[in-house]
Amino acid sequence: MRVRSELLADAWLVASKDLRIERSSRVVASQVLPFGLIVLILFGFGISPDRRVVEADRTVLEQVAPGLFWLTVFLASLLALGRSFAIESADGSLEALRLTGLDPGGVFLGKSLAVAAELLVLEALLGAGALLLYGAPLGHPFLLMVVVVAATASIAAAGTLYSALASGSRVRDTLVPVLVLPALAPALLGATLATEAALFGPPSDGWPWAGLLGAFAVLYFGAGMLSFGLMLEET
Amino acid sequence: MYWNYVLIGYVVVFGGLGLYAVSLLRRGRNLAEQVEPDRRRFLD
Amino acid sequence: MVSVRDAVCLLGNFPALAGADLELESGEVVLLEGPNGAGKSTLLRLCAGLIGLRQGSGDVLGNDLATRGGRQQTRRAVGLLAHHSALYGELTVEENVRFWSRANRAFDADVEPALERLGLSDRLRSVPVAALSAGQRRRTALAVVVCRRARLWLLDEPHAGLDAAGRDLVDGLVRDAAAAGATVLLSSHEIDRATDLAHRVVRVVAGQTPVSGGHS
Amino acid sequence: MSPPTSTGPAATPTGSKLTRVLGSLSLAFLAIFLLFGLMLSPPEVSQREAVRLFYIHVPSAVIALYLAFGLTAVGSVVYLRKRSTFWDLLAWSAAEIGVLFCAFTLVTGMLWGRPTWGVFWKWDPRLTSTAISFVLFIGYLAVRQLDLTPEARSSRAAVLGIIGFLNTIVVRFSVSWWQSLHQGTTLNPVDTQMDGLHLLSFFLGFATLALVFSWLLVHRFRVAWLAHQAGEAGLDRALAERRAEATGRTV
Repeated sequence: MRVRSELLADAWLVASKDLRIERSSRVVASQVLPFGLIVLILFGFGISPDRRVVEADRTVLEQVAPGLFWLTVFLASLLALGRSFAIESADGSLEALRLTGLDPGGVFLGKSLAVAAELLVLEALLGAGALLLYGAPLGHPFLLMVVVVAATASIAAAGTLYSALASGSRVRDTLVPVLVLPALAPALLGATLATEAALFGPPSDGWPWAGLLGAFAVLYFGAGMLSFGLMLEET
Repeated sequence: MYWNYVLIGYVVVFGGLGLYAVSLLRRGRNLAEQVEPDRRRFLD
Repeated sequence: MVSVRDAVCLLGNFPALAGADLELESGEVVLLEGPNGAGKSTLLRLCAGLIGLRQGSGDVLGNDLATRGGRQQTRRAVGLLAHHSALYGELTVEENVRFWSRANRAFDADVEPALERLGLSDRLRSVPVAALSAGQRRRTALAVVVCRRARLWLLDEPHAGLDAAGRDLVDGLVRDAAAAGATVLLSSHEIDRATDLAHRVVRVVAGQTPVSGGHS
Repeated sequence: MSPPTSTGPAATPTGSKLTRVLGSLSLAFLAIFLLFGLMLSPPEVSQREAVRLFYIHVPSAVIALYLAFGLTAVGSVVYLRKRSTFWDLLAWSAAEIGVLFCAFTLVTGMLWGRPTWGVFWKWDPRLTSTAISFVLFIGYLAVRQLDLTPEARSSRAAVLGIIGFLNTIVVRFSVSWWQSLHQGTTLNPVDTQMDGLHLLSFFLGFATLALVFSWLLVHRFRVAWLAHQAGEAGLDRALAERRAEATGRTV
């Protein structure tokens, strides 16, 4: 039990440090959020917002809104992840973290939780934007909440793991999307379909996908906590 | 029309395998010149 | 304390250390001297457990540098002032020192005296590190090292970027640490100053430590 | 362990008795397969002549996704536990050939789809998940080229090799599930009933590609081993130069 609480304490130390940096620099708020917003708007342009599908009497945009929303979050998360590792590589902090007594699993947990927290705020604002712009109804809030949490955890954990994999390299910024996006494909699928079910029903279609998202998040949190030390070990 | 697709497929796959095999043998030959005989374990 | 024999360390494909030896006794202050690119920083990083050995052997504070576990133990035990200060520009001086001292499992109570000792306890404590001068940044990084209360101090160019008062401050810290029983290994281009400070000089040339170079 | 000259003057450095046996078997099977696949096997009821593409499409997919990437995952696990260069290089070799077979799966899948479905691309689970894993393992090959120390490259690639394989399974599963919601029964090669010559040709295709895969794997591994050894020799030279620097002499 002592080991466990130490891990959580380490995670909290790192996460609160990252969030404090965000509070004073506001990079995610002032850059990543507007990026997400513009992507959301441009998707609308790309899809001809008012075209209707006769059978469902829903606009095309309404129908694809869940997918577009999550795709926007995925793209924005790449920037948030880049930022999360840019603050460590700016002045050699990643190496200094190796010199500390911090549990590497805790560092991983802390960094991914900070990213997750930032993403949750981003999703709340983008989600409100999507509801207004795309005009999707809010069907089953509880399922939606579960999906949002599970999908965010998946993105944050997988994203942090792959960012760590590429960290210390000069090509980190270009390599991370190539690794993260295909890896997250099942999460995008699950999040989109579960959100669709949460908005338009029936929710019973969404729960299995929420389960897949949960399992995916657990896989990546486990893998990240086990391997983070290894990836910090050698650079 | 079916045959066109079939033939393209076979040429791409087996031609691709052939090209890759040739490139592997070349790479091996070039590298072998840089390696002393006593370092060539796993080569037979 | 420290015993490195015939160490070969690689930086990528380059043998930065090509057979270096180093013996440090408890309480010693030793200066690494040599031209740029001689391998001083690599030797310090080896002693910090940051890089692996390709050949040779190394023992720091009873930990074997050839093993992962040994290097990990070493990293937790030493205090390294590296080339990079490892400070977060967005956080204030105090926030940085507090974060690193917690991460290093140091005592919170040591933060205040360290800030004071390095002249960071007044206005500067609440200034974001990004707004500091190079010298002030170096002093903040030193405050982090001081908080660690390590038995082995590894200082890579601690005098660089500091004014005369700052350099005196560094010398004072090193003397105090040695007096308290710590061992200090440092590199410096301030040869006269550092030679006065050190009990012994180890010369590093092309990744090696020729025996003839020592004088006291 | 025998000196390289024993493989004969004309032999390539990465060739040996093993590869000669595998190579001849591959060529023999290839000839038989081409005979059956392109000539003896009759057109199938629903796929017509396109069934001939299916003989190489499905084996490439299975070999790439499960055999090659599975081998990468196993090699990665063993590497991380034992730090053995052998398994590290084997994992790398399998991944590279796996990516090649993935590309074949995509090409033959699309060529099969055009006459059968009328379009090059359909969101068929096998094709879609192969495309995703293809990109993921291209990422693996990129990690092998990172500008880090060789140890860091190897251990990070090993982490990716294991997770990438697990992820491949999750992708395959989720894409199938997704497709089962959307489409009822589209023509899927595995569902079609095959008999006699079709089945024989299919197994011949499988055997041929598996043999070619193992022949390539042995050669690729040996190339990787030679490259590793050339790197080590280069380091020894660099070390000697660095040592000579101290005394002011050059080598």
